[in-house]
Amino acid sequence: MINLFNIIPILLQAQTVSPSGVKERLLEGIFNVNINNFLVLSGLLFVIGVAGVLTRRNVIVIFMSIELILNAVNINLVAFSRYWFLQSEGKNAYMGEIFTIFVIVVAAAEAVVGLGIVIAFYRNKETVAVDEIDLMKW
Amino acid sequence: MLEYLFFFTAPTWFSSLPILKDYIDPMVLDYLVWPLVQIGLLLFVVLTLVAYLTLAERKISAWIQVRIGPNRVGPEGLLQPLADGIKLLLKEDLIPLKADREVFIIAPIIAMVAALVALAVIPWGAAWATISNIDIGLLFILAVSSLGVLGIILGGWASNSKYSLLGALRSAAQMVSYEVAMGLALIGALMFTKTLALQDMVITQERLHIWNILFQPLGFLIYLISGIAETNRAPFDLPEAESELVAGYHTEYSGFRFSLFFIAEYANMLIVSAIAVTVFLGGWYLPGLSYLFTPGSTFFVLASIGVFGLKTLALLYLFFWIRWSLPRYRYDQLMELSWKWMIPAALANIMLTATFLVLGQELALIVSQNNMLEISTLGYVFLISTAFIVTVPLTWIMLGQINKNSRDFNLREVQPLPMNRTINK
Amino acid sequence: MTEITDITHPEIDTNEMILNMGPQHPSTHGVLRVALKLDGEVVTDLDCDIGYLHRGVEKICEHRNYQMIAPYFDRTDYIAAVSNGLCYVETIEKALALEIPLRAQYLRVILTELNRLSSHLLWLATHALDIGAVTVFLWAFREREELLKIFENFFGARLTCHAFRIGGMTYDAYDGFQAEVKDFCDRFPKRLEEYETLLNTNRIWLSRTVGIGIISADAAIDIGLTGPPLRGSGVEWDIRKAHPYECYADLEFDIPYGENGDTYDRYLVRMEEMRQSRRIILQALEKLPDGPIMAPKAPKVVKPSIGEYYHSIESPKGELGIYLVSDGSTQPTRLRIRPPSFINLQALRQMSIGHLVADVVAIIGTLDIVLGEIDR
Amino acid sequence: MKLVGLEAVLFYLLAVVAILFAIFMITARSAVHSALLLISTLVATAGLYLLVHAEFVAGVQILIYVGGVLVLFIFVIMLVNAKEEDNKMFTRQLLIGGALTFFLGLGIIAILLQTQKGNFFTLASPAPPKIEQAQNNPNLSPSHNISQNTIKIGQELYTKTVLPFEIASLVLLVAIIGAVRLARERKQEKIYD
Amino acid sequence: MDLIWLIPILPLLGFLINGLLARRFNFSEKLVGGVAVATVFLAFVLSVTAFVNYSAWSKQPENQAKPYISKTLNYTWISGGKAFISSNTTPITPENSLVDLNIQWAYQIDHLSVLYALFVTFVGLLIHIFAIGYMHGQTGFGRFFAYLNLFMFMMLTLVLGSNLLMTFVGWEGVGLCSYLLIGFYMTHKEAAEASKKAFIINRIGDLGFILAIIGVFSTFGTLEYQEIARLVQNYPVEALGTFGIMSFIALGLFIGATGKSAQFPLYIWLPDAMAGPTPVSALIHAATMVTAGVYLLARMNFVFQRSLVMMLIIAIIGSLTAFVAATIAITQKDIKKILAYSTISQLGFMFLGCGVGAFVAGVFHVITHAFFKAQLFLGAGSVIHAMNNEQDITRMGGLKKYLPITHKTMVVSWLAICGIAPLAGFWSKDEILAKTFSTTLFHPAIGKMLWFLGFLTAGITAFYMTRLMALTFWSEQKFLGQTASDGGEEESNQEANKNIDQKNDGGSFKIRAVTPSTTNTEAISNTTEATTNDIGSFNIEESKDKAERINLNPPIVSALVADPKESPSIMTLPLIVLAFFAAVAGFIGLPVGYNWIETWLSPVINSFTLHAFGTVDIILALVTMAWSGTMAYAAYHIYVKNPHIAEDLAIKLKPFYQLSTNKWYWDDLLDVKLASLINKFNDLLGEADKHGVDAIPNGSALITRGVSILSGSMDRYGLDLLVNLTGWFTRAGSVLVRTFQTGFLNNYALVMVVGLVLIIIGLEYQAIQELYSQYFPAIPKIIATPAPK
Repeated sequence: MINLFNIIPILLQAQTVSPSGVKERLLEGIFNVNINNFLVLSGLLFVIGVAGVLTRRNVIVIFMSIELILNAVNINLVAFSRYWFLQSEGKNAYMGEIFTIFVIVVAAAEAVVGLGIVIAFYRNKETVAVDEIDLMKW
Repeated sequence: MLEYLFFFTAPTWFSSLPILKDYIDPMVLDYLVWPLVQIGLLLFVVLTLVAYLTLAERKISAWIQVRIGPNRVGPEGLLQPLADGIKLLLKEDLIPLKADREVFIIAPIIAMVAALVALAVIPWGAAWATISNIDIGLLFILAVSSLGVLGIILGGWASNSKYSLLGALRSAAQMVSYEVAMGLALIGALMFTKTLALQDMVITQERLHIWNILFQPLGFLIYLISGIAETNRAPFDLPEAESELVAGYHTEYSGFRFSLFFIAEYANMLIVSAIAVTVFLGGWYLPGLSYLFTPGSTFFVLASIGVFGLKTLALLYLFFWIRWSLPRYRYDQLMELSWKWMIPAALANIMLTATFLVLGQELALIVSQNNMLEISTLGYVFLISTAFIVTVPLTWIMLGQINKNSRDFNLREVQPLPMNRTINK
Repeated sequence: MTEITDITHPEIDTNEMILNMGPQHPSTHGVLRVALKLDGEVVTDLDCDIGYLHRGVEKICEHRNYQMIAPYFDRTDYIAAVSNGLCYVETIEKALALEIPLRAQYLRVILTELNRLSSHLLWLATHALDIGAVTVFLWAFREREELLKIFENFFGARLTCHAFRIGGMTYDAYDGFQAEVKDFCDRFPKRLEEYETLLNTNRIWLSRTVGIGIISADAAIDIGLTGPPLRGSGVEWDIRKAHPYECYADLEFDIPYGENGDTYDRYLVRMEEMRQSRRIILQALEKLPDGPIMAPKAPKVVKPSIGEYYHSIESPKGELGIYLVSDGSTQPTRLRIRPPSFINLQALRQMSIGHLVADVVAIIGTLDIVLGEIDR
Repeated sequence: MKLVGLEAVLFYLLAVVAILFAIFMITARSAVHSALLLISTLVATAGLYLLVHAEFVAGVQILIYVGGVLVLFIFVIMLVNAKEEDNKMFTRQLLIGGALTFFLGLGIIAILLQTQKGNFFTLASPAPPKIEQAQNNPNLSPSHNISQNTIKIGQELYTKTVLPFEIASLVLLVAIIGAVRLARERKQEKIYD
Repeated sequence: MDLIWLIPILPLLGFLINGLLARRFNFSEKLVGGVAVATVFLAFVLSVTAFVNYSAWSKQPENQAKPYISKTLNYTWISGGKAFISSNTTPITPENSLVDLNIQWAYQIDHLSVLYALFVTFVGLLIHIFAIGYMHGQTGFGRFFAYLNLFMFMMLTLVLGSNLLMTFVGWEGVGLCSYLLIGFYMTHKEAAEASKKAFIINRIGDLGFILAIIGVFSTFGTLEYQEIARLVQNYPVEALGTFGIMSFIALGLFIGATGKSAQFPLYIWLPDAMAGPTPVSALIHAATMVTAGVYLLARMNFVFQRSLVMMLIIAIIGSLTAFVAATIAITQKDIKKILAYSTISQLGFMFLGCGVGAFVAGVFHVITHAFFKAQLFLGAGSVIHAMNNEQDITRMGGLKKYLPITHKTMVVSWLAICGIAPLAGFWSKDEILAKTFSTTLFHPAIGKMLWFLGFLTAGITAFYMTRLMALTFWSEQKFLGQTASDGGEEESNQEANKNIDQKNDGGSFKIRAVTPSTTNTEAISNTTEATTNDIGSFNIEESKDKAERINLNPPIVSALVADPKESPSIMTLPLIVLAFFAAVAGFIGLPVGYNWIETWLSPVINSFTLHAFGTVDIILALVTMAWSGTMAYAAYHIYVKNPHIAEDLAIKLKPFYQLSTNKWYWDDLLDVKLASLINKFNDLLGEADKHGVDAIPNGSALITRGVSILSGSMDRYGLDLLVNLTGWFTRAGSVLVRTFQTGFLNNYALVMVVGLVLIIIGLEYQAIQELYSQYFPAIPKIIATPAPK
């Protein structure tokens, strides 16, 4: 009988031997989805977030980029949480996830206050572009 | 991941269907075919149901308003939903010139998807009649339904129309506010079921031989009111108040996109009712049902689906009834109702429920172990009587005191009009 | 059209938004455009833009014979056509100093009061609809339908009812008219109670109407409000009592008046007025004498003597007055209508400022305006 | 921790979606589009959380992040009525920022790949612990077993980390009050003062 | 018995109800009082049941001498992770010195704390009832009872806490409540300052307590009493002359106890604390809070017993305090101040008892003292109430016939405090004295000396208490018709003057009797001589009105009433009950036969002066009693029979009299003398500066002037160039730096990212180099030295 679910694993479980060069290492990483892949993903999202902060003019979009950075961190935390769950047989396994929840909470608080400032600012200056916000007072 | 999404394997009669058994691997049957069959069946039933809910609403409103209602298309107007559907499909699909095209297109889809995804975890019946019974069932539904507001808000914004934007902003504020009260209202019941998984909630109620509404009358009331507000139904239909905002967020929508919003609204009603039934009214559990059929048997499951459906339909009828008999709240009153009444009441409900639970444990009427409650007969009496005699009046009095100075809910005493009987100038 | 003035303090910067309500809007009761100046959802200022339905009735009247003018009045306040017709006819009769027979008077009273009922029912329907109570709308239309059937039998028309002539009436009541009206009046109180069960103590209805659109008695008099809006503010002013016309002096009825001048009081006033109208109708039916329906001295060619005449009646909306300048010819030199809706509408701004958009809807409803009358 | 089979496919699907939408997000011209794309990224991330059996976090992510924070963002965007940005392409900022982030990315990837060479990630993964069997009820499907993730997180959250939890609540409270104070209009202040 | 957690929580509930809701919903006084009394009453009932249950429970063999820890409301309050401690076993290894810093929030009862809980709730209950009558009609009624209830909660937490930190919470809490309640009349300057004083002086003690807690933790690795009691067995007794860790802990604890129990150097706050309402004085500053120090001593007796030095210090300080406070009390005029000093003196007795190792006797005295002192305070309150807020006993007299119940009950307590057998005070005080006399801890001579001091104090106590009773109740009636300004003796101290000044501040009127319906004609004639007759009476009425209206001020106007009325029954009832207990409470600690309290407390406190009761004790007791009786009679003779003797004596013994009225100059020393000393020292320094040191600069100035001419020219042409150059560089540099401060957010973020990149490159250069060198050969390779393992 055909088991649809076994085809893909077979395809993906092609192990490379002795990862010595960069290419091999990359290949090995790609075919074994482990914590490293999560970390790379998280790193990429982080970098994208940083790029957003650096290049955008709209304060709100900058805020969103910061949320993206925090989200990248969260991926890290959750991945490590799972990793430790398996490594330590369940001891302290949920701390990463709990920390993630705290990060989300703090992100929410940050967004609330930040957006409050944006609204207050917009009411005075009618703009949300950072390059027009260059004075400490108005 | 898949085994987490689909916890339920196919019933034995399904796996033993001759055609399937011979040609398909049992694992594929369990994880792929059966869920797909379930999903397909559910979507078909729910969408048909939604369509007929519109008909039901028109018929019921007609009865309430001493009219006849649709009666031309098909026998007794039974084909009316079909005709409506065809009409909506064939209508011209307008996108305003200044609208944000992408968002305009995607908004109704978000609303619709958010409404339909939530159907996945609702326990429609015992055993195999549920697609998925996940650990975070209730949280999942709250999360997904919080996505629904995105559809509305984006649709309103993308239309680039003042009425739409106002409607969208109103509805966003309204849904966000009432979501708080709704979530809090459920917590009281969670203290009794001790799980977020919806099927397990029903099982708990079955095990305790009770409907949670008896423990949680206040929670149910708050949930129902918040649920009505959450689905933007009268008397909370501010986002689409036709006397003020024409049609609110979907003013600029027409044709099929409009019908997506429409279906989402009715599907949301269905979900709210289903959750109310699951959490407060015992889900598919009916006392005595297990005497009629063997638990777990196919007939039992079918009967449980029927019970669940009847309960849900009864609540849906309540929705219609309320809509056609009450006037509409004003916007600030609506917010006031949420923040000054519903949320404090829900908080008080949580506090009092917790107090009585702890008290019950102290008095050895209730035993809590292994994430389960064991309640003695006296415990039932204690919990139910405190819920009705203490929690409801106490909350009422407290809120009355707190909101003593509230502007809108302290109406002057209504006096009979004075009459002039003598004047004759 | 008045200029939208800035009533907010100049030092406060707010995000203002101009919202155009109408001219095509479900709750403006016709083609009325209300320009709302909003701060959030709070109305800081508003302006009414009228004239979308202007037909120049007053001007047309200057070029018509007195008999030819009468039907135009059915089309000003088309909801209360009978009252309008009555007002015109009485003005001319006053100018001619005509005495009309008693039976005609009683029939006129019955018909105008029935018309008042019909108008108030329509008001109730739309007012409730504006506030969101859809069912009341259809229930009120059920009763209105019965009334319209009577009208159709009597006048041959449902909306533009026209049966009054200068000097009396064109035709007498049809057979069974009294029985039908009696029948309706017997059924009516129960129906009224039904509406009141649905609304009177409904918390939502109360919170939408109590304290909304308050106007004090002084302010109401200053603006010139008449009818239920005036009585809702506590002024006991009803032309039927103050300057009785027709046979109102012989009939017993009360004038309800409010205390707080808010929407809820106006609602109660109108509901009570419906009861009082029913009382009048029953009395009139009882007293209805036999006799001619047309004054024998009624002239064929109407030529009022030179002078200025003013006559007003209590229409369902308020004081409906006609100011007539006659030069002795068969056509009026000037005919000016004092439409109650037009003047009542002036209170909208004062009532609405500080309230929310949703309240504006309720307030328009409570003013009970008809655009045909406002624009003329 | 190793994901194989369909899980691996799902991982790559979600990861690609997350990264692509993140890139689209920072390049979108309209703020509303940015928000929408960010929502997509966050939902994809929630999917990733599901993949590593962090169901509760996934739910919270959608409930709070998407349903709460992002709705707030969109709300504010609509309030301030942000115009579309005229992206001055190749401004100095864009150039420097792009170059820097490029280097940052290279650095991070280098670190990650370098550490992979050591034995940090090649520890043998023991079999995942058995999920507890639920109560034996004929009305549940025979293979019914349910993750204990929420229960465990709840237990840890209210025992070990109860102090941070309370602090987080306080932070939220302060944030709410602060935001209300910040966003209140002067006229409202006048009314309430 | 598991409901003991409710004992403190119930008053907390009362506090929450009264504190949060009373004002908002305008609770009636009955409701407020009812809530407060009901919660305390329930707590009392629970204490009784806990007492009964616990005595049964602890008799079971497996529970012998163990405290019962409540399972409800028991959780890890502070979980601090791992911490190193110095050691709790002799061989110090990393394993046994690493402990979990987990501090429980748990309520426990054992023999000591249940006893404390019993009398705290009981006395508290009675005082609550009394306060309903006393505080009637004052604003802040709800606030007052909320504070009282909060105090009860804190006191019970202090007593029932299972570890030092919980005790500390209660400790600080009662301090807070004391502060709040002393300053209850917050618009009254004196009260506000007294509350501040009490608070600040208590902080000195608290510092010691905190240090002791830290010491205990770093030594034993736990704060649970049970654990400490177990672990302390590993430590040797530190003999006289050695000062080890036990002594340090004991010193810290003792400093804490000194502050709270108003012992010698730190006692000055307690007399001032009498500015609070009288029930507060009775509850907090006589019966319960101030005995917390003794509780701490008894609770940690195992630690104290391991440091003989500290025992000696405690004994000495205790006896000194007792003596000094008693001598001060002789000459005081304010009825509450006398009682305050008496309290200090009695606390000194308790400390003395603890110091000589008789902890049981100390605790015993705490209990008896609680009854009779609370009774005395409440009696005083009743008197003050009747006298319309007059507190000066020299203006009272002859109240016996007006206040029969108050008088009778106070007589009982008077006898008790004087140590007349068989009332309560006799048993406890004489037990302390007997234990002191025969102590074996120190050299016998020390014990004898301490005993003698205590013996003297006992007599003085009898003297001043008799004086108080005499001047208040028995002597000639003095209050009728007297004006405030000419009342009192010529040598009235500053306090009294201040009072009078304040009274005269109000409206420059003379206070006089309002109703002439008295028999004392002399008084009336005095009154009529007084000027502004009508205005005076008017002003009194007005000021009464005002006082009622504002009511936050204690009505400072003491309109000397002609006809003092006995207090209402709600106030006299507690008096009677307390008097009863003041009479009989001593029987729980009979030295002969069955000494119940010693037996009861033996699992908690193992006193090591197990001195058998003998004839010496009987003789001592008889001597003490005779001495007290003599002194009492002397006082009676002086103040009732021949009032002129008092003035004669005051003149004759002027130095002693001065010493006493001025409170041994201790306050002055702190407040005035110390400050003036510092000022004088400053002046001295200033003089020295002006005359001695200034000569040097004057001389050098001449030289400088000469040199400056020389250097000026050099400066102008040489150094200015350098300065200008610096300026120029700065300006040039600022052009560069200024460009960085653009004010643009992105630029700042950019700098952050630059830093991030640099950090990554710096930290992981090798990794980057290795990975990218094949693509970018230009990346230089750094050979890192491998880190030593």
